[in-house]
Amino acid sequence: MTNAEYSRQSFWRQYIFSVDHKVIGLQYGLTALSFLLLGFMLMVLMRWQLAFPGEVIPWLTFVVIFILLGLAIVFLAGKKRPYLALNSLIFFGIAALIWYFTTGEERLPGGIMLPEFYNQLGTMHGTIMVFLGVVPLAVGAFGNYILPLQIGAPDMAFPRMNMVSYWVYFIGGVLMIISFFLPGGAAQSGWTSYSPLADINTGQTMWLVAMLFVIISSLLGAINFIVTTVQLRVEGMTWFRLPFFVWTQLITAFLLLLAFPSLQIGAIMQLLDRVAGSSFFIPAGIIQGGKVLEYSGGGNPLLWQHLFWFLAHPEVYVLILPAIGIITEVVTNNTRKPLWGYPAMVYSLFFIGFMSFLVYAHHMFITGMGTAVTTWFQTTTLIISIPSIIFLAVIVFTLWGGSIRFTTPMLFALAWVPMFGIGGLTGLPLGLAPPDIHLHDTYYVIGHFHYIVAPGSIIAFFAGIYYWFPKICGKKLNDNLGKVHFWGTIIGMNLTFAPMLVQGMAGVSRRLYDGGLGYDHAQPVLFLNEWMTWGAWIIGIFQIFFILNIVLTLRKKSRSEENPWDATTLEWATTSPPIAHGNFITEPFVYHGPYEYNVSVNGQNVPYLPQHKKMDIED
Amino acid sequence: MENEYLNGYHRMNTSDYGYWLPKGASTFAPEIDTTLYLVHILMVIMFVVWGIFFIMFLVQFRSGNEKKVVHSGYPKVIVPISMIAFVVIFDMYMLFGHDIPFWNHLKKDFPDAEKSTVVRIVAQQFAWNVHYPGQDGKFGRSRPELVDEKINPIGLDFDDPYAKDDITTVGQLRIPVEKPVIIHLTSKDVIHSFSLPVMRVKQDVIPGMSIPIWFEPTRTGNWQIACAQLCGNSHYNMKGIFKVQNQEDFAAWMAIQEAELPQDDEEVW
Amino acid sequence: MISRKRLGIIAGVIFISSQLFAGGSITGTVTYEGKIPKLKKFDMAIEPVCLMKHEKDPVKYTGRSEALVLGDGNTMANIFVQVISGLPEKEYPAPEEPVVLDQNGCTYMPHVLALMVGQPLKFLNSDSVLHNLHTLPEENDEFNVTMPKFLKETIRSFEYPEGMFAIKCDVHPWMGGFIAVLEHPFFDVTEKDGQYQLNDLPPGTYTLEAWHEKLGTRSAEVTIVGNETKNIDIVFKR
Amino acid sequence: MEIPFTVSERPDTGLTNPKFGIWLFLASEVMLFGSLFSSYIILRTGSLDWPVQSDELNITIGAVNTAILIASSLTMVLSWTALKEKQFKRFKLFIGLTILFAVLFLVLKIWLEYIPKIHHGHILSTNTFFAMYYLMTGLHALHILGGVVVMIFFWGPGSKMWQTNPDQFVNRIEVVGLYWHFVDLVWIFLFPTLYLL
Repeated sequence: MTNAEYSRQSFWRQYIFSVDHKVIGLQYGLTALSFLLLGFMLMVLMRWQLAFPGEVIPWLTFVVIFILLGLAIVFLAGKKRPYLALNSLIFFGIAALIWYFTTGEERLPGGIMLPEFYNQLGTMHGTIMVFLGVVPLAVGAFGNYILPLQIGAPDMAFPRMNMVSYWVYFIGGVLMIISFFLPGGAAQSGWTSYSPLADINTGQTMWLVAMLFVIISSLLGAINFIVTTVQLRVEGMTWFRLPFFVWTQLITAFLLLLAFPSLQIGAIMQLLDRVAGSSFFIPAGIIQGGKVLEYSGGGNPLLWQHLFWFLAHPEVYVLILPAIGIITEVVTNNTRKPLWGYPAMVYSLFFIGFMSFLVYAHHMFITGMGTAVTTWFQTTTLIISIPSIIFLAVIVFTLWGGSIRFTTPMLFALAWVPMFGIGGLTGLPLGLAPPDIHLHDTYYVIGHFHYIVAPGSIIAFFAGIYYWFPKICGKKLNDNLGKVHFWGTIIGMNLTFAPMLVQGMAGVSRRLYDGGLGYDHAQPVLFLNEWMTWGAWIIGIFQIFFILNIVLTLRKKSRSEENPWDATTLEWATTSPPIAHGNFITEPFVYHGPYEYNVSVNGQNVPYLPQHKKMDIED
Repeated sequence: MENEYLNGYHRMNTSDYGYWLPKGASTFAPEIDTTLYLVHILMVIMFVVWGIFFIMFLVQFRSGNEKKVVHSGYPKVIVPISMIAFVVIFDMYMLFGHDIPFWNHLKKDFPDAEKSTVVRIVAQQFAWNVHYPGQDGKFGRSRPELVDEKINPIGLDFDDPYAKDDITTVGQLRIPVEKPVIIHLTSKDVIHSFSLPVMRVKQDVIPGMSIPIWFEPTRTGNWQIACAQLCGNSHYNMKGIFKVQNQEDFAAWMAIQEAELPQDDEEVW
Repeated sequence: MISRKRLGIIAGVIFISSQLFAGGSITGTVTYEGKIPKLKKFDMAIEPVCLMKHEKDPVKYTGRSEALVLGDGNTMANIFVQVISGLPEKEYPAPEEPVVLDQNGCTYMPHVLALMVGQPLKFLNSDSVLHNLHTLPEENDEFNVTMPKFLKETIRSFEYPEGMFAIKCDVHPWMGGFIAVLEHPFFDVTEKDGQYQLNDLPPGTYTLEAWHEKLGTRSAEVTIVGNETKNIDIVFKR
Repeated sequence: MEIPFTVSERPDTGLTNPKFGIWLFLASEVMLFGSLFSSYIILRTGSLDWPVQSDELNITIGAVNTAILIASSLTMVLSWTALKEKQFKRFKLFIGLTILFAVLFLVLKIWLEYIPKIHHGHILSTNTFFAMYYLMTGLHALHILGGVVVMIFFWGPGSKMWQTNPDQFVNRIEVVGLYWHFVDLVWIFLFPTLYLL
């Protein structure tokens, strides 16, 4: 099919059931960003309850803010861009969902949150953020859009399978949202869904069904990514000429491919426990509410945790590795020098991918594990911290000797370094078993984890969005709005997550509906709950600048240059945006490594040398 | 006596709690705190040192600052490598110097049951049932069919002679000070987590399993049992009273509990 | 708008049913005979608010199991008396006025409660602590909902008729009560004086059943003629 | 622009895209069944009253089914070699036989094992052994079913590709064959684990 034939296809084939990796990437991106927004909204509701337990949630304020945002987008989109205006549906949808929450006695009677609804929000916040927000954004969106371009491929190896994996993910997401409307509400056993609680709580069935969809989507996606990377590299694109982002996507895909099946089995087993009366995870003689439950027994509650964490620990690397890839791209591009220690990065990546399967039980130190197992898992956990430090070291020491441009994506990338540093460092006490006795299941864990995924992954995604926006839309996002967005986000995130570490040290448990009000040891640090809530508001408010920036930029008529960042990798070897079908007008050939900035050719300093331009570099 | 419960409950040890770790009250609290402090000192050192390098580089190599771009890394490769090596050595020290031996101590060096207070705790949604063996020092048999939430929450089988003098309380764990405690943890329904922050004790309570833990309180006080694992809608309120008393107070309280025991085959409703 | 014709039908139905209801009554006293068992003293230390209430007002709050509550002369409270057979097949409208179940001092007041299908049941939380309402029915939907301390009341109702089922609070394991859901209004629950009264029974032969949570049921046959009031005393012997 | 290496092999990897894809899929399947077998081991070793499996299950039917699946693997290979030798009729015969064996396997499984067991009241809620038995064999039967659907497609409407693009068609059959051998292999592990041990 030629490009012209492709453009003559119907609207549905071109934009909805498209097999073009760029359209699918955008679909993934928009869906995942919407889920991130929804997950964030659930969190803001929870945080309000934590800061002001038992007080009326200002739900009307939320509804009004979202309706106004939606209207603003409709207004700004204007008549010329009706598709852009459609995006406001997301905002109206979230407003409607919040309004729906206030109906019914079992969620927010009189605007006051009930504990079971709090648990639903917590569970769904975790699930949506991890499985429907961050991973699809990291892999589905960035991977899908950028990876084939960076290796010079015309598309993914299996374009139709690519489309299927998006739609399967989409169905999973929709089912997840529908679960809020079912009797008994959404799942409320935590995103970890520990059995037997998840076996006997309401709302879990839909969660499991939706998760199966998400898992299948991830598996299909992972196969596609690996085959694409291995098979579709253009000529000259040897392994060590791959941009580091491609490497991270490749390893991530392997993690998804090999780790998700264990949760798949776990989910099927839990589903059977719920609907067919089996008792894989239920021991004999379970008594709830004074009556013996009718299960044959013989199950093992810890089995679920093994199956879950065997996925969920590699999953954490799935959240962070693509982020490291994006950061590497942005940092080298804006430092204007090659990545120092590229092979070290790649080997670390392999090592981290392999090790991530061997550390999972450090989530289970206090389930009563014996000494041998504990020794093994805390040792492996400390070993896996080394490659992470190598990543940071390489990124920091790449800055030396460069010529650093402080563009908006670079600001995000630079802020990522200390933020991810905090996240990684706070992992150390959690990885050692004895300190973990005190810190397990406290807010310290929450703080640690959120430093990894919020200022870790999400900030990297912002860097990526600012960096590749000109590639995707042909227009550069406004720098000033971007900087406002950057500072607000960084300040808000630190205000939200740093106090968690303090609360955790004091021993405040996570998943407490009243934020620790009932516990003596939480009293001195209760006031931090309010800080965190305002921090979350600051994050939220400054995202408005991001949304406005995108809408305003898309309204602009002027286009940016084809390669506005003077980048070297292959995605800039084609037009911006790339041609609809096949990506490249002529198939590129790769002559150099991915980061040849300020190299000397014939005694002349070449500021940047694209991978597909043939020149002889002198040492 | 009931007043004493109340006052005892309200007299919380405020001085134990602050912005940092709660003040420890068990023999192995100092060890856990040491590891925590050491790791945090390492973390701060790392963060500060790397932060200094980071900011130095940012200022020195900003684009306006006309300098020639250098292709290799930091002039002395030994610097980043030694920074990584420092972490490796520190990790090894933590592992082999503290954590592995300590975990062995925790899991293997159980005190002599004869010389310690032995208690069973049966967790349920959303209460901690504390089961003392009574005078004979032996726990009576319990069976799930016999559970009656009001009068026999852990399903004690009163046909078993050992069960007759057993004492159960709802969410009230009292132990004498300076005597090791062995607690056998089990659950009736879902996974809970038995947490005593001041004792640095935390252990998941798993249905179908009985998991022993031990610790030795070093001072008296009134604290709380916390649940550290999501266990259902009222999880946040699943707290218990945890009192470490001197031997006499404990014996007096135990005597009151024993007085409530039914006398020879008296029926209890 | 309801049409005039329909209004007429409704008025007619009300008139006829009021004629039907203007029937006889059954009254009586429930007493207990036998050895009085030991009532378990509840360990309420984890909820000082409740403990305080029980300590200050030992008459209202016993602090012990309510499995057997006796008045003077061993009259029994918490006995649920209902007509189980002999009633004409017809639908009885449920009153709109809610039945109140107060959670007070970590006990259910009343301990035993009966209401009609569809009749609202208002739960009060007078303790300002967290309670949760966990019913264990067979026919109706089980519910397990929390009432945090700032939620003072919530209203529920039941869809299907069902004999006694338990309601309990998982936060305070000693808290337990019983609820019956009926299709007809001919039932009563005794107070401490052991008195019950069933009014407006149309003439006919009925089986009366008294229920106690530990002792099970006792039943009696009774025939009502006209507007008479029959006295049936019930004795729980053991 | 067409996707390269869908039909021909990439020189440096020696693989076509679909073949590499199916290997990756099978790797994922290995993890899937691996988790399942691990769960089985954990549940069985942790159980106090695991029944004697050979008393509960019919070894004869299991053995017959094993033989059937091994035979079907053979016919699968034969159908692929037939295509390689460009003997389309023989291909049709052998893949038809494979389908027949697969269906026979399912029929034996369902009519002679599942249905009588359910009649005896042995269902998932009976005990953990039966739950595990139904889960493991059920998941395997679903894989067989999936294979049957795909093979019927290539036996019927899908075989038109032989005329238009024979190379790709041979590749497709090879991919199906790889999948089919894997499914058979799983049964070879399932049979002793569930019936004999």
